[in-house]
Amino acid sequence: MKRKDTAPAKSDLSVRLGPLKLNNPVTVASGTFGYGSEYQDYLQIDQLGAVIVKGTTLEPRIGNLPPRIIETPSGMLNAIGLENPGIDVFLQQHLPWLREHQVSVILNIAGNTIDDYTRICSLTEGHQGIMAIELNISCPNVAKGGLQFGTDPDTVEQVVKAVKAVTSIPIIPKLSPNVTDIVQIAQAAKAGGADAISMINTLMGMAVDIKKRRPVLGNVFGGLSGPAIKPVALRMIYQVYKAVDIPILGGGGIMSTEDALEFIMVGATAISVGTGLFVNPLLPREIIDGLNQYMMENDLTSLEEIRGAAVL
Amino acid sequence: MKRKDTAPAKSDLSVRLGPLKLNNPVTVASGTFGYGSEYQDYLQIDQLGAVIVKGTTLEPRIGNLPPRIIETPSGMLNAIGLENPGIDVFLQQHLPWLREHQVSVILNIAGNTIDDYTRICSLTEGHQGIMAIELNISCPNVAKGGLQFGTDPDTVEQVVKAVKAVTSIPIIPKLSPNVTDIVQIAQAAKAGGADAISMINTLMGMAVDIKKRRPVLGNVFGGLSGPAIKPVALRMIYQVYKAVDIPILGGGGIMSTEDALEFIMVGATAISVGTGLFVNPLLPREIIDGLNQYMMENDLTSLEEIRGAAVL
Amino acid sequence: MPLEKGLVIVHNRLSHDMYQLEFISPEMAARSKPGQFLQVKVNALNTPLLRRPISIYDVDKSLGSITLLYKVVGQGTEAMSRIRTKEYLDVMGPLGQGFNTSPPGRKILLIGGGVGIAPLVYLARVLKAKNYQVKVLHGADSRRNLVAFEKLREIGVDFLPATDDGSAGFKGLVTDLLATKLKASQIDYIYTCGPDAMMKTVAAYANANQIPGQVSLEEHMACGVGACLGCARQLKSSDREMVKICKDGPVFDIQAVEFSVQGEVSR
Amino acid sequence: MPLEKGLVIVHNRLSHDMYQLEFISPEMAARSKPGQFLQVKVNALNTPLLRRPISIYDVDKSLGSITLLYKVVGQGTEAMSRIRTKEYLDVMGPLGQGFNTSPPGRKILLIGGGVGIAPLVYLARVLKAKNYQVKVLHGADSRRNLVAFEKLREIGVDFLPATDDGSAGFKGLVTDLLATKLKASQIDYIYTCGPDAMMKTVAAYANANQIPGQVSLEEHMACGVGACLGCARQLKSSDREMVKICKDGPVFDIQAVEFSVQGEVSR
Ligand SMILES: Cc1cc2nc3c(=O)[nH]c(=O)nc-3n(C[C@H](O)[C@H](O)[C@H](O)COP(=O)(O)OP(=O)(O)OC[C@H]3O[C@@H](n4cnc5c(N)ncnc54)[C@H](O)[C@@H]3O)c2cc1C
Ligand SMILES: Cc1cc2nc3c(=O)[nH]c(=O)nc-3n(C[C@H](O)[C@H](O)[C@H](O)COP(=O)(O)OP(=O)(O)OC[C@H]3O[C@@H](n4cnc5c(N)ncnc54)[C@H](O)[C@@H]3O)c2cc1C
Ligand SMILES: Cc1cc2nc3c(=O)[nH]c(=O)nc-3n(C[C@H](O)[C@H](O)[C@H](O)COP(=O)(O)O)c2cc1C
Ligand SMILES: Cc1cc2nc3c(=O)[nH]c(=O)nc-3n(C[C@H](O)[C@H](O)[C@H](O)COP(=O)(O)O)c2cc1C
Ligand code: FES
Ligand code: FES
Repeated sequence: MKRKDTAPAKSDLSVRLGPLKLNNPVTVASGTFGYGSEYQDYLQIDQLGAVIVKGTTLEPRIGNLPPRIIETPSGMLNAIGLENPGIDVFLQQHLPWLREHQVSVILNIAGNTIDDYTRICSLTEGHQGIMAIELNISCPNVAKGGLQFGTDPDTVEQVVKAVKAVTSIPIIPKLSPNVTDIVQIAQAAKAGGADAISMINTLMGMAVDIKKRRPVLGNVFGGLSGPAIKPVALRMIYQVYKAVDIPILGGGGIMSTEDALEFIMVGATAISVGTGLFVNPLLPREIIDGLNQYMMENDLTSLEEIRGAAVL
Repeated sequence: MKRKDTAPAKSDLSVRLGPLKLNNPVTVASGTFGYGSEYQDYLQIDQLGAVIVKGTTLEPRIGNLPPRIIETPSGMLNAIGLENPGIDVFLQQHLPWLREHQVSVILNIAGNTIDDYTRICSLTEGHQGIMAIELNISCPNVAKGGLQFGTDPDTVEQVVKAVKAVTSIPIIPKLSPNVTDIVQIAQAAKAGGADAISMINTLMGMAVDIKKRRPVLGNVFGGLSGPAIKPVALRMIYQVYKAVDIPILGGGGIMSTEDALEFIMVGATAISVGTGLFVNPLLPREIIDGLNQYMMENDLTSLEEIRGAAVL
Repeated sequence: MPLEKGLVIVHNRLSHDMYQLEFISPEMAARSKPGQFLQVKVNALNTPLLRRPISIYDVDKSLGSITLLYKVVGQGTEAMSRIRTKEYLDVMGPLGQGFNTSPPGRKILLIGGGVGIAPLVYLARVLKAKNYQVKVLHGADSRRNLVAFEKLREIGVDFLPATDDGSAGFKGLVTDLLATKLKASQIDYIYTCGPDAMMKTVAAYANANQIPGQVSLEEHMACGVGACLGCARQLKSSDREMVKICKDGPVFDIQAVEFSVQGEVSR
Repeated sequence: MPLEKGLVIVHNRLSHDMYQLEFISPEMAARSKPGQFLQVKVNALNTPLLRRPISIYDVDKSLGSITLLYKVVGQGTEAMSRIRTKEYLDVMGPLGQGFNTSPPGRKILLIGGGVGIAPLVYLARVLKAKNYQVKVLHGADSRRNLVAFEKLREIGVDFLPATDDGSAGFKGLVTDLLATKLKASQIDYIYTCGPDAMMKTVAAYANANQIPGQVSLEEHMACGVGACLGCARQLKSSDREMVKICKDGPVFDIQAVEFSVQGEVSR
């Protein structure tokens, strides 16, 4: 299909995230947008740069005991525990619906072992409509003593290499921010053959119910998301953009067009909106429009012109 | 001096932080309370459990170029750059003033090399009125390629051991939260001979000035403090309390008595108020009163009874 | 319109901590069913960050307005109480599955505890319009918190209050009123909403007397539309699957729920 | 009392984005000097987190009140505009070093740009009471933002406005008014507060004509009392040490400051 050139005052918002061509840089973060249909009353989902679906595992999972979420200052903690119907149900029920709606789909997957990841990837072969696979490597890694996959560079490299070997779909590892040296992890992802990286996942946190004198969340710990973590996300993307030559899908606390511009200026090629959706379900659309307006006001022909502009 | 027993309805708020006996668990965080005199119109500083003074170095430092602070959602970034008059001026001008005011003083020190730390500690020998030394080991460590001292367990153990060798004053290393495994760092601090540990220092973050297309802070990166980081602080203290047998001076985003109770329930023996002072300079006093009231309402004879109560 | 900026036309304090807010949104009003709820953005500061779930208390289809009844319990509802008339309320909805408005039988009992009366008022209006015989029990600490009194009188239902201090109606718990003053044989269907302890007693009564009915549950929410899986709850401890309160509920059949499966967060 | 909950007795919108707020605090009023400022907590939500520095615009010692003049520019001042009369304003102060209220000479010129007029009004009142000859220049975009007009008339100083659109007084920049309509020989001392560009021009004028004077500077602040070292600024690029705007300032001698040493944060 040819793009209409008659549309009034539209900038070209398209971006290339490694091998992926997105109509615009605005995606919705995994776990905050379900499998796409939940927000259809609010957003025309085919207008999104891409939809990143809920983290999916090999087998169905029932998730953690409640309470699963709790609000914190300018943020929230979640411990959903990867409740999902499993990859088979995704491929049979959700993917066809997404295909029908002409959405660019990024499948987010999670596992406990490298084998889990490669098996899910193999299962997706032959299914049309998955533009890329985002590897959530922030799950507890039993083999590594409970620390997360995403915190050990060697494991990161191995898991990326392993999935690259079994699938031709572009691979985007999603980095955990709970690490000493994010650059090292990004380098490992690149060494493993990642096509792009996604960052940041949630910071690990908790809250206490002082009346009951116990943790609020059924799972004790949860992932901190929302505006509270934006400064950390920006810093990590800045560090990685400066040190590693790999496209970045950036997010963490984005609540406005201005926030999205901050992420682009520290080096993100595309951005994701997560917790912000709960506050304002129209946010992705508003950011697309806001970026369009920003480009016109600043005479930009491509977002490339401001990508990494704030990196000294 | 004998404590007056006639005071109406006063609980015993005293705590033992390792070798330190504090009248109450409420301290003020380094860098947010200057050298003690700045807040004297607001607080009777001898009522505080302890005053932790501004991070002090061997030589005077002029600090970073402005802007040095910027507000973020439920937090702030600071990049003061350790502006301070140096240890000599502290010992000659500020310490006598603090002694006069009968304050329990914890000296916070920082350096670029292990040698810096031991030299400052040696200089304090023979000076009365320093109850403990808090080691800020979150400064960039040139020898370790720019990562912070506090992020490498071996260096943490070495620096603690080195200062313990030159001083008899209790040593409290202050841990950086910008690490993969906080438990490992705490274990290293303990192995080095730390008398207690202080946590958490700020999370590393940044903000972008989208009009200028450059970082807001003169120093690019800054330390994130305030309520935004409370969930991360609680999580890390919980982890350390559970795994390492060492007293904890806890802080990070404390804004109320309820927050202080959360910290105590995940294992903190004493707590520190930092950014909260800027919002409410009476906060330490309010927390002391609030804890007193909580103990009466809950028939506690010691805060020991709820310490770590939320740790499963 | 599932997202609306509705002009606030009435915002009153009804008692110490109870407020009533009416806003204009003809489309939302037209689509709202009893038992559904809205996700309200309480201010423009993003603090509190998340929207707050508030039930649809009443609907005026001719005016195109929705009324909310809420109790100030924390910073979100406190911020909400500062919204001024002529400002615009940022609301999502109607959300969730409402009550069954065609219950079997004719004699219908509605039991609300405290602000739990909120979703029952619009339900009473709809059932009454369908010529059901509606009796409403409302428990409150004292007379001044029987804030739905006027609306219920206007709707024309049978209203039996219970107050802790006896300042109006039955002195004691609304569940004691139910147990001592009503005949189970005279009840065909029960709806209830209120504190867990109250709903637990009502559910036990309904089950013991084999009266069908529905309850409205609460859980912390983020998205309100079924996307985040944050509001999951096991209805019975034997259930393997969890339900999403926001999308599968908040209304469930009274027999399907086991109370005290988990506690509420107290903070 | 360095920390006060002062009863708000007046809170008016003066123009599109300018507000005037008066609150009662006899002790604070008694201690306040021209050029000092207050740290204002704009709401109870801790969002925005930090207090906002606002100058003392006027003091009524007999009533024991302080008046603030502020412009809504972001979420902090927007939240501040929602404070209601009869509520209590949470303020710290007075903070900082005020203006020199015993300047040499008799003929004193005050130049304010925009809301920068705020600290100059109380100064004008104090100088006038000491029988100085006070002339006030105020630059604004248009007539409706010459909000200090009435106070200055009441104080009885010579008032020369400049507006960008010429809707009142001189048409053009207040610095052009200074350069073209005033005689340097007729000025013994200059005070100025406003945008950096304006103060830069005024300082150049003062230095070129060897007129002593003072400026009031701004910097982001956290503590406001000199404890956090957040508001540090180099006055001249050749200075080795930095000053703390909150404690060493916000008022400095005009000769001591080099403008454009660093830019403001634009967000
Ligand atoms: C479907 C549904 C309908 C509701 N209808 C009404 C109504 O009509 N009127 C009314 O007054 N209240 C109603 N509530 C409860 C109302 O949502 C809470 O009282 C409100 O969210 C409390 O917010 P807060 O910030 O004032 O209190 P806080 O206690 O400070 O809130 C802290 C956190 O807890 C959550 N929270 C607290 N209590 C509840 C609760 N009971 N349910 C869900 N989340 C909670 C908040 O969303 C927030 O995340 C309803 C709740 C649900 C789930
Ligand atoms: C000593 C002093 C006296 C002042 N007196 C007045 C006055 O009388 N009337 C008035 O309207 N304004 C005055 N200001 C400016 C006022 O403090 C800012 O306009 C206000 O802080 C902006 O807050 P905001 O949240 O509305 O804006 P935002 O731009 O959203 O604020 C974002 C951040 O920037 C800081 N900030 C923004 N602008 C300034 C500024 N110019 N100076 C310092 N920090 C800033 C805020 O404190 C906050 O941390 C004064 C500033 C200082 C330093
Ligand atoms: C309720 C919830 C569920 C999430 N589930 C997943 C998930 O399944 N897989 C994943 O990789 N990230 C998950 N995340 C993390 C988000 O995708 C995102 O990385 C993070 O929330 C930071 O972005 P935000 O601040 O914009 O929300 C989840 C986040 C939330 C709030
Ligand atoms: C302005 C500012 C300056 C600080 N300076 C120091 C310092 O010199 N040494 C240090 O160890 N920590 C310093 N900190 C960190 C605090 O002591 C504290 O650990 C951190 O801010 C988290 O606590 P809070 O959220 O209560 O502020 C500083 C924090 C702030 C906000
Ligand atoms: S609140 Fe998100 S699924 Fe129910
Ligand atoms: S604002 Fe803290 S030193 Fe000036």
